[in-house]
Amino acid sequence: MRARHLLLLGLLLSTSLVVCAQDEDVIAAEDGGSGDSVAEEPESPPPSPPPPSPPPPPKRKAASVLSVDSAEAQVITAGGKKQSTKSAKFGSALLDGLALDVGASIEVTFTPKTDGAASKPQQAMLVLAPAGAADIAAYAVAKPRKDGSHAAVVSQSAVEKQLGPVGGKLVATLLLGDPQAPKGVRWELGSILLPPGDESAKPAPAYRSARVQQINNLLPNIAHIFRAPEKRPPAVVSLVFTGLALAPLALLALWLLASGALSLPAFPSGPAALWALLFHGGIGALLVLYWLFWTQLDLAQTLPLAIGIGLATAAVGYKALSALADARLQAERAAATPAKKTN
Amino acid sequence: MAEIGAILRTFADEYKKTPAKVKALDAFIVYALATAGVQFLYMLLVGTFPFNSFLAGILCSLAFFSLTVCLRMQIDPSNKDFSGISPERAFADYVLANAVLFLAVWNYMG
Amino acid sequence: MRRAVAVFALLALAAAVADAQPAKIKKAERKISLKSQVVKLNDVIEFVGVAGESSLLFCWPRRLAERAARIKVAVGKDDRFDAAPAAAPLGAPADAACFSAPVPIKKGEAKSVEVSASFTGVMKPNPAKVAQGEKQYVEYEDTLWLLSPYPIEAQSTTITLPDEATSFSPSEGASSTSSKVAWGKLGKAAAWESKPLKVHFHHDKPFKKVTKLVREIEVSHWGNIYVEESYEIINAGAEHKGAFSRLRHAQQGGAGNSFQMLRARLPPSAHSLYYRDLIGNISSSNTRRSAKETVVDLSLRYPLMGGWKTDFVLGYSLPLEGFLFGRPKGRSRLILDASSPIDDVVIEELETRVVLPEGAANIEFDSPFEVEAGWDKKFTYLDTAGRPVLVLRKSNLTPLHNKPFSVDYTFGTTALLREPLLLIGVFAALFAAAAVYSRCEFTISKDDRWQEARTREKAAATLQRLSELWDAEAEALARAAAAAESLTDAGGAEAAAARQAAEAELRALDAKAKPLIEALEAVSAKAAASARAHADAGKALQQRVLKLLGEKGEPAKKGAARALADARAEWAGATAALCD
Amino acid sequence: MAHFNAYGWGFKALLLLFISIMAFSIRLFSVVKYESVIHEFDPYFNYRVTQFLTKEGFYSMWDWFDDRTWYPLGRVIGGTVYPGLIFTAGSMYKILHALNIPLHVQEVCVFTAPLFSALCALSAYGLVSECRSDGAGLAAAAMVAMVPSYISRSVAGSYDNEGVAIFALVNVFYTFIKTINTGSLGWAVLNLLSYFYMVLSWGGYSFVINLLPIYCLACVASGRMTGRHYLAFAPLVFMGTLLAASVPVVGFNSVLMSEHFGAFFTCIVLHAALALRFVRGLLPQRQFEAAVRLAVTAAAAVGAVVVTLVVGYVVRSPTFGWTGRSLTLLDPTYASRFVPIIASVSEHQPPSWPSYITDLHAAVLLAPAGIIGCFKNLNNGALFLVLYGITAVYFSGVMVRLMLVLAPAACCLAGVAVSDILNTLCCSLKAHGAVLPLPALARGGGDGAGGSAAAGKGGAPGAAARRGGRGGSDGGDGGVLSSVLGREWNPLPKTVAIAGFVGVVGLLMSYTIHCIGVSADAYSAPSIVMQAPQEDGSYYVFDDFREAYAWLRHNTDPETKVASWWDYGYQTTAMANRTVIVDNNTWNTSHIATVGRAMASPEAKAWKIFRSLDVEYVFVVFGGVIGYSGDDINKFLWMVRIGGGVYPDIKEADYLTKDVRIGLFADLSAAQYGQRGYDRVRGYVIGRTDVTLKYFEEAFTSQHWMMRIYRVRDRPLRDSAKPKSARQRAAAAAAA
Repeated sequence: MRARHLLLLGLLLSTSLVVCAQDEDVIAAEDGGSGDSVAEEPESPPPSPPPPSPPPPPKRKAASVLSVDSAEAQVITAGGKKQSTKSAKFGSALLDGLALDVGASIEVTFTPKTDGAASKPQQAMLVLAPAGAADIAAYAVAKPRKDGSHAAVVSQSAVEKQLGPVGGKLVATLLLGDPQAPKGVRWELGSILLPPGDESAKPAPAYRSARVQQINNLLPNIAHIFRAPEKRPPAVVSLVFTGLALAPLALLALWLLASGALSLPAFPSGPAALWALLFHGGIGALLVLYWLFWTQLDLAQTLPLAIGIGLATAAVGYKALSALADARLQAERAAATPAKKTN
Repeated sequence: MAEIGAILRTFADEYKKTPAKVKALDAFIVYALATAGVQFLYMLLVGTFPFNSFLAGILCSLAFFSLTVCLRMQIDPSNKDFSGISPERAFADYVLANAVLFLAVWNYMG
Repeated sequence: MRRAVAVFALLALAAAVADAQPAKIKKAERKISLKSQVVKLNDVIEFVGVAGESSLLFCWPRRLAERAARIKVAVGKDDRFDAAPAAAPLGAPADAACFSAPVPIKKGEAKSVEVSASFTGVMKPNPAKVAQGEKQYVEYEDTLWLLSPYPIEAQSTTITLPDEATSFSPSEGASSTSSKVAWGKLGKAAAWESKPLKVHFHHDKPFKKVTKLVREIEVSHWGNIYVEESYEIINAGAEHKGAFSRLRHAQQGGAGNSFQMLRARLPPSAHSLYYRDLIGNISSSNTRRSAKETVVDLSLRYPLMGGWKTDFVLGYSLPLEGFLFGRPKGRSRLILDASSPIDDVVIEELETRVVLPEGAANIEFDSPFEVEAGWDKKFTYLDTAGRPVLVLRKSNLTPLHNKPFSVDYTFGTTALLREPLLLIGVFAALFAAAAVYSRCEFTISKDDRWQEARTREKAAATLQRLSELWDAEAEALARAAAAAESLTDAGGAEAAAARQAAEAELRALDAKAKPLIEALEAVSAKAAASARAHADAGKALQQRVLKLLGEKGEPAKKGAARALADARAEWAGATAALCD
Repeated sequence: MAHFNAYGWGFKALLLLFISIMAFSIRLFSVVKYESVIHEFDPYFNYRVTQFLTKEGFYSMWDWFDDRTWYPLGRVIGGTVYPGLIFTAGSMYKILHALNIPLHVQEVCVFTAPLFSALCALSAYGLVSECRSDGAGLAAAAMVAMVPSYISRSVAGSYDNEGVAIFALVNVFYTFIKTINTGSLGWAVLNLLSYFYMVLSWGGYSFVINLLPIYCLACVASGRMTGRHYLAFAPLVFMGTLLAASVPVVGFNSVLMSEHFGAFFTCIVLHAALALRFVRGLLPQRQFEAAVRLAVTAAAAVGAVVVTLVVGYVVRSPTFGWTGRSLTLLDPTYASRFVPIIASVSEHQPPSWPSYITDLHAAVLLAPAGIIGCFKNLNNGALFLVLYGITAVYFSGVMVRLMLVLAPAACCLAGVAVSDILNTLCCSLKAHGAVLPLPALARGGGDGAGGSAAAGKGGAPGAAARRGGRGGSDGGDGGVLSSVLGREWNPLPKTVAIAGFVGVVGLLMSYTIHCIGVSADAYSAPSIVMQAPQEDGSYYVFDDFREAYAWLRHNTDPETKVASWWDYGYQTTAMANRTVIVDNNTWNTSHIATVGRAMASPEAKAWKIFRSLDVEYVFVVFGGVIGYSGDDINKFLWMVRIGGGVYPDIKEADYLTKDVRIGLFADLSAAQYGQRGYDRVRGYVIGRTDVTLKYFEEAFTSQHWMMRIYRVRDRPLRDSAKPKSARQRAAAAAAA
């Protein structure tokens, strides 16, 4: 569907290219390659006419003239019953003031002529460009009838399908083109009023230029769905388990005190005591640091501190422990020497 | 049954011979296991909602357990695997290991 | 700066005077050259003083004046003046921008003044976009008569073009030959006569425009000047339109306004060049050396069609000779070209950063054109305080600006030695640290070493016993060997007996040694292993001795025995070595 | 022995220094022959992230959402990369700059891999000397330093995870064995940290966390399990899991994925075994047996429960809780059947036999010998080496890229073998020593090795040989020797010994030469630049990739989306700094399939697809002009296959029966080329000389046509050939 419109657009824009297709270099030499420029400049909005195509190269025969005298517009309501009919001569704003409400459609009928005789031009279409928005438009292809007249039907739904929900004025232009006729026909039919499309139901925009992101070409904003938070257990449970988790610690403490495994007299005396104190202090400091790390600091701040304290602790620990070791070794030696004597 | 009783009794008697320090360590081991057990219970009963905290908690107590076991083996005179490592050295290593452990735990607990 | 102020003061006055009673222009010849992308114009103007001016005004349409890269005013050969921007006097058209030069003219005196100026980027491509392989047409606009506050009596205007003009206006009074349009006889004109002049012509010279050039010149007194120039270059000609076909490009050999090659002319002594951009070397360039210059042909990564951009970095080193000169009292002077070494490019913005060695003091510079100067610091290898950086900025340059500029500064030889000393110091510190580390030992308790000591005692004891056994073994072997030599009838009964005896003895010794080695194993694997090795060696000897005992034939026996003897000696030595 | 011990330290240090220098310098060919630039594809991503890190700092890199890739999805970098490599290079960069050494990030990145391979050699020495003897250690280090398969991923400029990961791997093993041998918690902590580094660096950490349990189980089974094994393993499992879990990319997988269950199971077993030993220590024999009986029954019960639980959990997950990649390892046919994206990567194919020879050379020969050597006296370390070797062989058989894991193993075993062989030879030479002046010969042999290897720029293997040669009289090796030769050994005949000696030295020499040759020719090309030798000996450079990337970078809008086949995604984001649709981090198959589909569809359809992705530029790589065979036409079938995997309207058969010349992709390659005709890679005249694009337009083509960039037209050209609808056919008729 979309592709077809673009294709038509292509047809429209490259009438001259048909010429180019025959003999590219001639054109290229003759003027700034208008053929290409039309086909390739996305800046030039569709409604604007194709720039005057190059004067046909001499070898081609005299070209015919494409024209249309009058057209009539008929509003068909949602019910499908035909309503007011307007008709106008070429050049007058036929559609001005017509409103296109939901479900309704407008049928524009006209008879294209080549050299005065009714004909089927290669391209005949109604271009509807939202006022203000450059570079995008909806297209209604005029279908030929038996009597040689063509009819293009514009409906709000069709427009929405192509452009997404655009409300407000649509500038309508009738375009005819044919390779026989160097000049196409361009007839400003005035502007139609469109009911404001409801933003909520935004379909994917029909036509988007990768380079120029259009106002009405915004992607629908994504509603983030967050995972529902797990249900937490009641506070009581948590407290109870906190208690439980702490209980072993309490028991441990009790047991240690009871069994006298950590008896203060065993704490080294003399200079060693100082080292031992410092050692324990260092370990304590480390734990405090970790607490801070948990509450406020981040790793980058903590690590250097931890390393610093750690080194200090290592140093004092070295002294303290080696003092202990010496003490123990003396005892052991005392025990060992007699034993050694025997063997 | 009687057999079990006998076994336990001998076990108890034998165990009495272990030095006080080692016993203290055993107490720590039991403590670590108990804490782990409590957390496991919590998981079974309530669930593992803040999974990282849960992991941190239970792995912390397990790691502490294993470290303490190692220390116990190292300073246990009856254990021949660790000749050439003095109790003091073992203890220093132990402190280092725990420092690392707790840093990791706190980092992960969030 | 001061100079500028002076000029301003002066020209205010000048303007006043000029208003009072303007001078006259008896005759003016304009020559405008549009051959390159730079518009060069050269006016020879004959003034006649009316009421003696102290300065003269020279004006252009603002569109041009804004793009003026360089304006020089000369009277005769020798005395030259700088033109400074000045306020346009009353009665000037809105779009006139003026410069004034302090050229005094006495009343009634006639003076011929030569004004040469160059403008960049004032030729507008028309059509603004061309497809691949199409020709590029540009358009130049100016005033037909010299735009000036002074009435003109006669003037001629000549425009030289790279190619025939397609159209020009005004056409009356103009004569156009190929590559030239001239208005020979332009009659009188009142002051501020501004009749437009327009030329449209084919111009395929690529418009190479460097939008930004940063040159970093780093001076090292250890014998090198590093220059690194980073360019952002764009093809400022008519923009490329539509598809780019490599096939066509190849066939037409890059016709149209596209370009890919740049030519840089470096000093002949330039060396260790590099040419890269931020994704690596640009592997296409070649260099030719000649006596007076080093020509580098840089080919960009891809051909630049109209409006395409790219960037690259060109770096090279220069020796100190010829660029850095010693001056009296410890000062040195650096002299280099002020602008880019690349041919016919216009430079929109130039930033030159002169990085002087650390410790350089009271720095002064002298530039051939007005620049705005700033200061900066740079830290690089082995820097502690950072190197002083002189930053010079200038916009809108043409190749004509590429004149030498100089920087003077004081730099002592002591500062020169600082970096090597620093290096030495660092290494010394490292070694010292290593030494200290190796001195102090970090075993927590003596316990480990104490245990080691105990094991060593045990090991020593066992080894002692072993060595005794081995010595016994050695003796046994010796005896066996002696027996072997003494025995004459090989393979006889005695030999057999001796052999038996020796074997028995040796086996006994081995039996004794075995448990000892086991014991040693328990204490120290290493010692045990070596003991084993030794024992094995011993076995080897035994076998050879026994073989010897079995052997027949004197000479062989002799040689073997001798060899055996020193083998035994070595082994015994090894035993001794093993035990201490 | 005496004289060696005197200088032992000095020798070892010196040799190790040599070895690491050689390991570093052998990888610099790429810089010397080409330039100091990042290689291949993935390294460009790492490089880009490193740049970001050095600019923005660690934390912002940690939560960096990259919107330049996988448009419109984007990618959370912090959570999807193994940050080890990047952190390493980043911190090296920061340190250097703190010292006012203004190296560019690129230089740092380029030289990271060689540096770490030097370190890897060192830790290989550590590993083997722990498992065996210093001699073997040196030999192994020397071989690791030069082993081609490792060089292939760590030449200067190939800035990839493996560069540091292999070091990390070997280092973990070293510290592990060291821990077991010393039994000190200090080493256990080091081991833990190096394991953490391994996890940070590479997904291959799951190899470690599976190999170590296997080893421990083996120890338990063979009854050599001691408290030291427990000490080395249990804390590693608990704390290692914790640390691994705190690496975002691993996260909860470290407890939920089956890769890790083995470790937990082994941990339980170890505890049980330990408890057993403990109880045995306390109880008298009879009671102990009774207790064991009880314990076993109880344990059986509990174990049954646990096993059922685990099995239940595992079976619930579709892939049995294994990640796709590890499934490919367990079931080699898995990828080719289910995940074409994995199969499409060449380095995920099983290797061919020649590649073993190219990548390992002498190691292939020596490793089995090494295994035998290890069995001759099986201590903790030796057992580990054997297991490592065997598992690695299996994995390397599944994927080429896992040769990397095999390489160090093979080298370590080879090292063992070399030193054993040399010991035997030297000792038997010693035994004949009386006849020849022996020390001279031993030394001569050693120096011969040294000299010859030095001739091959090796130095180190020769040195290792010499070390081995001396080893005959060294303590450590003496032990080996006596065990290798058994109780009664009779020395080899002299001639045999000498021949063997020469043979070994020759082998090592040829190994060295081979390695140097391979690293100089095969593995140092940075794949973004190509060179062709010219008559005058100079090289002609094809620099098309960078040409095109530079063009994109400078001449397109910064917000442009660029589409290409995923191989070039990383390079595009890094070098052209443009948003890409898919890249080498192939996490979203359907997205890749969309591009594959577009490439395989006719123009109009492709145009729609690209438009729906906001793509403005599409580029293809076309080697037809200069005969660059690695171009997209060769990958085209994969595009079809992957596209077809998701979109049934793409049928591989179509592209096989007709040739690849249908579909957009071929048009893009062939457009305008038709006039020139001949495709040098496929060797046929391109079929479609008349390609006229209507929905795309050639925006840029590099000098040798390798990169062809097309602009997606905003409006297609008129289709004059075949009108779409009846109406238009009528119109066309009217027109004619």
